[in-house]
Amino acid sequence: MSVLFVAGSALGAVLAAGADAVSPDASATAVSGAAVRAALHDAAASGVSLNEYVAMLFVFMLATFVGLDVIRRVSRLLHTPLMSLTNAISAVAVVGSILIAGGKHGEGWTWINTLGTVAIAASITNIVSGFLITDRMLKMFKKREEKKP
Amino acid sequence: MSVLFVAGSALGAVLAAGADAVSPDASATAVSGAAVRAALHDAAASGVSLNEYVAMLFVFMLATFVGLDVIRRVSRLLHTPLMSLTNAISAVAVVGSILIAGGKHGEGWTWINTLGTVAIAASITNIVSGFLITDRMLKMFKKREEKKP
Amino acid sequence: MSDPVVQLAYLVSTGLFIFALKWMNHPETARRAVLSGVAAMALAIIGTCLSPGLISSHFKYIALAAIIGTVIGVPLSWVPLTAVPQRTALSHAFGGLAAGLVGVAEFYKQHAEGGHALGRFETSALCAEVLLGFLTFTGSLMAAGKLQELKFIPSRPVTYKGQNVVNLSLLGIAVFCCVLLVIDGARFQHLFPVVVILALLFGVLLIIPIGGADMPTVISLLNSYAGLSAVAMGFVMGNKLLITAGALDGSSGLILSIIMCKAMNRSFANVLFGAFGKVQRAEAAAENKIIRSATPRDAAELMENASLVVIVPGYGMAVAQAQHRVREVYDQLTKRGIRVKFGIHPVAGRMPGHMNVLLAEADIPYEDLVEMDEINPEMPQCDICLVIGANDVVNPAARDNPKSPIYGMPIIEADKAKVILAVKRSMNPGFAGIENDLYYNEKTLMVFGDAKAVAGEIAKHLAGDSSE
Amino acid sequence: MSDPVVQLAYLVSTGLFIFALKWMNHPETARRAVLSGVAAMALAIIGTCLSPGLISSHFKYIALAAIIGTVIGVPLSWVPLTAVPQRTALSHAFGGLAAGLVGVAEFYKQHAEGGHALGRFETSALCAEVLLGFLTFTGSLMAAGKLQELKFIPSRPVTYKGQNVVNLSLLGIAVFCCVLLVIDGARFQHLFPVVVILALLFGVLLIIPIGGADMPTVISLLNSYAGLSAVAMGFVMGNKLLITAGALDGSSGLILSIIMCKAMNRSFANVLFGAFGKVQRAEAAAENKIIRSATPRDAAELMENASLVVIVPGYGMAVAQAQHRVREVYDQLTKRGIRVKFGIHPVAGRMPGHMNVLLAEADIPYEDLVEMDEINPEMPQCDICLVIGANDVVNPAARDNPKSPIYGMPIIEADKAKVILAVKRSMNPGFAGIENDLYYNEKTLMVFGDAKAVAGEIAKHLAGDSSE
Ligand SMILES: NC(=O)c1ccc[n+]([C@@H]2O[C@H](COP(=O)([O-])OP(=O)(O)OC[C@H]3O[C@@H](n4cnc5c(N)ncnc54)[C@H](OP(=O)(O)O)[C@@H]3O)[C@@H](O)[C@H]2O)c1
Ligand SMILES: NC(=O)c1ccc[n+]([C@@H]2O[C@H](COP(=O)([O-])OP(=O)(O)OC[C@H]3O[C@@H](n4cnc5c(N)ncnc54)[C@H](OP(=O)(O)O)[C@@H]3O)[C@@H](O)[C@H]2O)c1
Repeated sequence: MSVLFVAGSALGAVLAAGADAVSPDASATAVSGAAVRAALHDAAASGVSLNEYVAMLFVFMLATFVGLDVIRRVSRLLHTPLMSLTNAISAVAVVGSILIAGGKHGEGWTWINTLGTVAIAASITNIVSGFLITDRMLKMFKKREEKKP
Repeated sequence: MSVLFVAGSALGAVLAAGADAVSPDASATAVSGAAVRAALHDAAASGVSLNEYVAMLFVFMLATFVGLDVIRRVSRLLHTPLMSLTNAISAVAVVGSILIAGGKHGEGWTWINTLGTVAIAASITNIVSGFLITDRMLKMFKKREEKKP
Repeated sequence: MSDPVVQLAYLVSTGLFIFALKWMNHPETARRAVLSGVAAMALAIIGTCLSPGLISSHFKYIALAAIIGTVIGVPLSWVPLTAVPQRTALSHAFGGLAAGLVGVAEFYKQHAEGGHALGRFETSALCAEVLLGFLTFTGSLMAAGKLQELKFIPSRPVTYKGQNVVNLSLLGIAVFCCVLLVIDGARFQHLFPVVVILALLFGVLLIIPIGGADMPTVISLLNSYAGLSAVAMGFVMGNKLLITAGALDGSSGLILSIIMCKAMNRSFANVLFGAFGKVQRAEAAAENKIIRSATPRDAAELMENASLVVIVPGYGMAVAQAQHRVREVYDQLTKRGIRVKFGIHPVAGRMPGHMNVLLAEADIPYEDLVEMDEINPEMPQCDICLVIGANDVVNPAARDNPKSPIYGMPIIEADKAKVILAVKRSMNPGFAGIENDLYYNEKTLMVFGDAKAVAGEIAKHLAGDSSE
Repeated sequence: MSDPVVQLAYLVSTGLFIFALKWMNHPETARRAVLSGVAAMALAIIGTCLSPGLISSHFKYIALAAIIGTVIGVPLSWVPLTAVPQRTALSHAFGGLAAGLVGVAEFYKQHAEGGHALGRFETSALCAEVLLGFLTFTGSLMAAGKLQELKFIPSRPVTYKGQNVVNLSLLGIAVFCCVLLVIDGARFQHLFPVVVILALLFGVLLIIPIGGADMPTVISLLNSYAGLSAVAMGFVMGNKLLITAGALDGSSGLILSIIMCKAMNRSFANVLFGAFGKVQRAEAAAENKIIRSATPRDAAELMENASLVVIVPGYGMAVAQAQHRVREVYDQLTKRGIRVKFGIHPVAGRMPGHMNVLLAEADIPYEDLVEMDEINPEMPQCDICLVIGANDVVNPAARDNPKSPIYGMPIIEADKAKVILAVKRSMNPGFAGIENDLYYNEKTLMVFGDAKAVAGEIAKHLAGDSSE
């Protein structure tokens, strides 16, 4: 199931990257920039947005490699706190929420801003409770006390 | 020494990224694109080239994490073949060499193309000899034969 | 000027997140991990607030939202350790909601003033974000409800004929709508709410057929989805911090659920569609075999003469909150120079690492919490194996009986010890709903009763004897 | 159309490179690693050739260059295993040259037709690329020369007063020129050749003070630089494949040199500026202690009666190419049911993993190649420890004598064995140039002679005895 999802979304992303290279906005940039851009840069990338997408796919792939490696080496002792820590980390979505809530989407405050604000509240809940409970659990893990000198 | 180099080049890159944001070409792109670009995109990035540089730094950082992790777990048995394998991998410089050798840098064939061609020859030497000798060494590593059935 | 600063903040933040997870590889560096995570998050938030294009008059609402979040979040972190799975699930629900709402906002923003049409790449990512986000939202709420044993959410699996077909076709319709949206976002705009509703519905339907006890695996999977929806958000916004942090989170959820599945010797498909813990419950307890039982006083006397005692805790210890009494037993025994170790099975209890947290809470030094693979070779030298509220994780059928539903699941080999003391309330089966031959083993003595009460009495007898 | 294809090829290629290194974690998957690496490289090259903007009439020259590279590369892969360090160094020289030349081309391209001025970010990266590339070029050539013991390159360290000051100021000037180039590339254009020349010079001067035997560490470091110059090239060209592959390479070189330094208990600074292996050579062989020696026949007889034999090979085995004779000894002993293990020190020989490759060449199964940390606990049970051409790696002074220059370096504890047989040609010291008390130990018997000859004779005696 999850494999299905991962594969599906990766595939979708790649296909989309391909399709986008011929979509209006990408080719427009490429054309207007073509005159001034060096042969080297043309050779390396035909459109700025394509380059952006590729960069994101690279970042995603590398981050997944890092993630799988790093998590596999987390101590088994700490799997419960790990769950709450990553739970807190997944609340980076707060970044997107702030950009939505603080952005300009029409005259003054719009319902889009409201959505962003609700998302902020939800994310901050996650962050606060996630980090606090992780720390609370980790505090409990103690080494054997050396009583005798 | 190497630490010096690494730190130096990283610092240089970061500073350059900062400096570039106010350099002519970057701000030009930002200005010409500003009208059509959404608030979201403006919020996330003030110039396309800045975004590009950031992407490259992300890729570099993540790749270094992956590299250090992966190499640390290479079997000690195989450190000699590892040296020749990474030696071959470092010859990806061939990619840059081809782009130089095959690119257009004036009328017809120029001395720049010649440089690229020499670089190709050097890289391909590396690739061919590196992979071949690695395989030759690895072929020698055998498990204990199970003679009795 | 401020934009390179923002990007730099994101870069450093990403590095700190990675270090946070790296430092979780040992209890000694783990608290640094939290610090690093907090610093990373703080940098991410501050960086974002400095982004150009934000309207300063909106900051008061942002601050208000942050305050509300904090006010809800702080008490949520006070839950008792037994409620940690529910809390995590609830928290994922919030995460999914946030991702989903941001997705909706982004979709409608393109038609608002200053909005620009999303490209195909962004639209596909946005669809993934919304699907995963809302699915995680309702799915996690359901999971939390099942774990909390709320009355209106049946915690047993609810199945009906053709269930998988219905679920998969719902998902299919949602994906089809997404494809249309990618092809022409403006024309098929009205399909967007359909996608949202289907995602919400699918989340509920996905969880309904899964038993309450399988929730930990499901929660881990939902964690992975929450991470992936952050990745998708990153793709839409062109934000590499979101992509990296999301990917870290996605891998974590995936690996934890794989670990759980492996330790239970089951597949993902079996967890998600198997309606486990329903059918097999029936077949338990058939023949009449001989059971030997003992009192806590007998147990204490046996243990006094041991030189190596291995305690194998399980779900029962968690339910009974017996860890502090177990700690007393541990103290009494070590005081007499008896070596005491804990044998920790990876899926003992109801979430990964469950026993470790409980025992750490009771101040047992973590050096004495020994993993399954390391304790098993020592079991033949073990004089007394005290099984407290564990059942499936010590069931020898998993090793010996190819017909058993849990055959192939790795176990702690309690039956190799010289004497086994099993503390539980009855002869009822555990999570997997199957008979456990360990209890009929001639080396086994059953000590019936609540884990907390029994452990308390054993400790008292040990203490009494020593003061005699 | 072709550009997304190129980028996709690069993405897949990056993944394959990572898998290549991952699969090096075990000999069983290692050949898959090479395959994966080759596939990655092929994809990278094909992808690049499909890039838009390349002029098709230039392809014939590209092909020609590729053919020339292949013609040089194939014989280079046939070198004997003893020459592997030189080959690697030579190969790094090629790599550095390629990176440097591409850098030069890119710099002058900006003034050529169709060229566009490089930004500051690109210029800094370009300077790093050129510096690292050319420094690696000449440095690696020097290293290869020292290892090959070419006459015109002194393999002993060449030092003079103020050497480090001279080197560092050269580097300082080069970096200063780079800074000027970054500030205004057009105005300071004429400084670019200066940077190139300084880099070439610096490479030579950096290696001159380092002794031939320290070359393996230096080579690893140069490997790291070659990787970093590829990273820099990636930054200039905006090519993520170059960045990733370069970073992988850079980390590999760094980690290998750290491992070597740790195993020698020395710092980077000591290797690069220490002029090691020069000063200490003088102090060797002072007192007159008693030496017991034995013939190969004695050695064979002793070994026949052993039940566990540990063979500790060192640089001498490599020089003498004795591995095949050692294999015969191994065969004879195992035939008699004697357990034979090899104790492999991480820096035995002259490059990391040196002994493993040699013994693998002689068909010793890799399960019998035991790492230092694993063999040491077994040494007290070892009946005979056969030290073949190893010296520093078994020197007990590293453990016992705080005044020794190698104090703190981890060793294989050969002196814990019941009997030690040491095969070498004389009482001369090894790489570190210091006396080895192991040879004067009363349990030690010296078997003087060339390692190949002695091992051959031992094997012959063992074989002769068994056929009697
Ligand atoms: N840890 C995870 O991540 C995870 C995730 C998913 C599934 N699981 C599954 O959960 C199971 C865990 O195994 P386990 O051995 O820990 O637990 P278990 O097999 O569920 O057995 C728990 C035992 O504790 C006893 N018990 C319950 N309340 C008690 C109390 N108050 N005092 C004393 N005893 C009490 C019960 O017997 P009585 O009723 O007779 O007292 C029961 O037999 C495995 O099957 C595993 O696959 C674990
Ligand atoms: N492996 C690496 O990566 C690496 C890198 C840098 C430095 N090093 C250094 O290299 C050293 C390696 O230690 P090691 O014990 O392997 O070697 P070693 O200490 O250099 O000793 C080698 C010994 O082999 C003997 N020998 C030479 N030729 C011989 C022949 N033909 N037949 C028999 N014996 C012969 C020599 O004695 P005779 O002359 O009396 O025969 C010498 O004492 C360490 O000091 C290490 O720090 C290693």
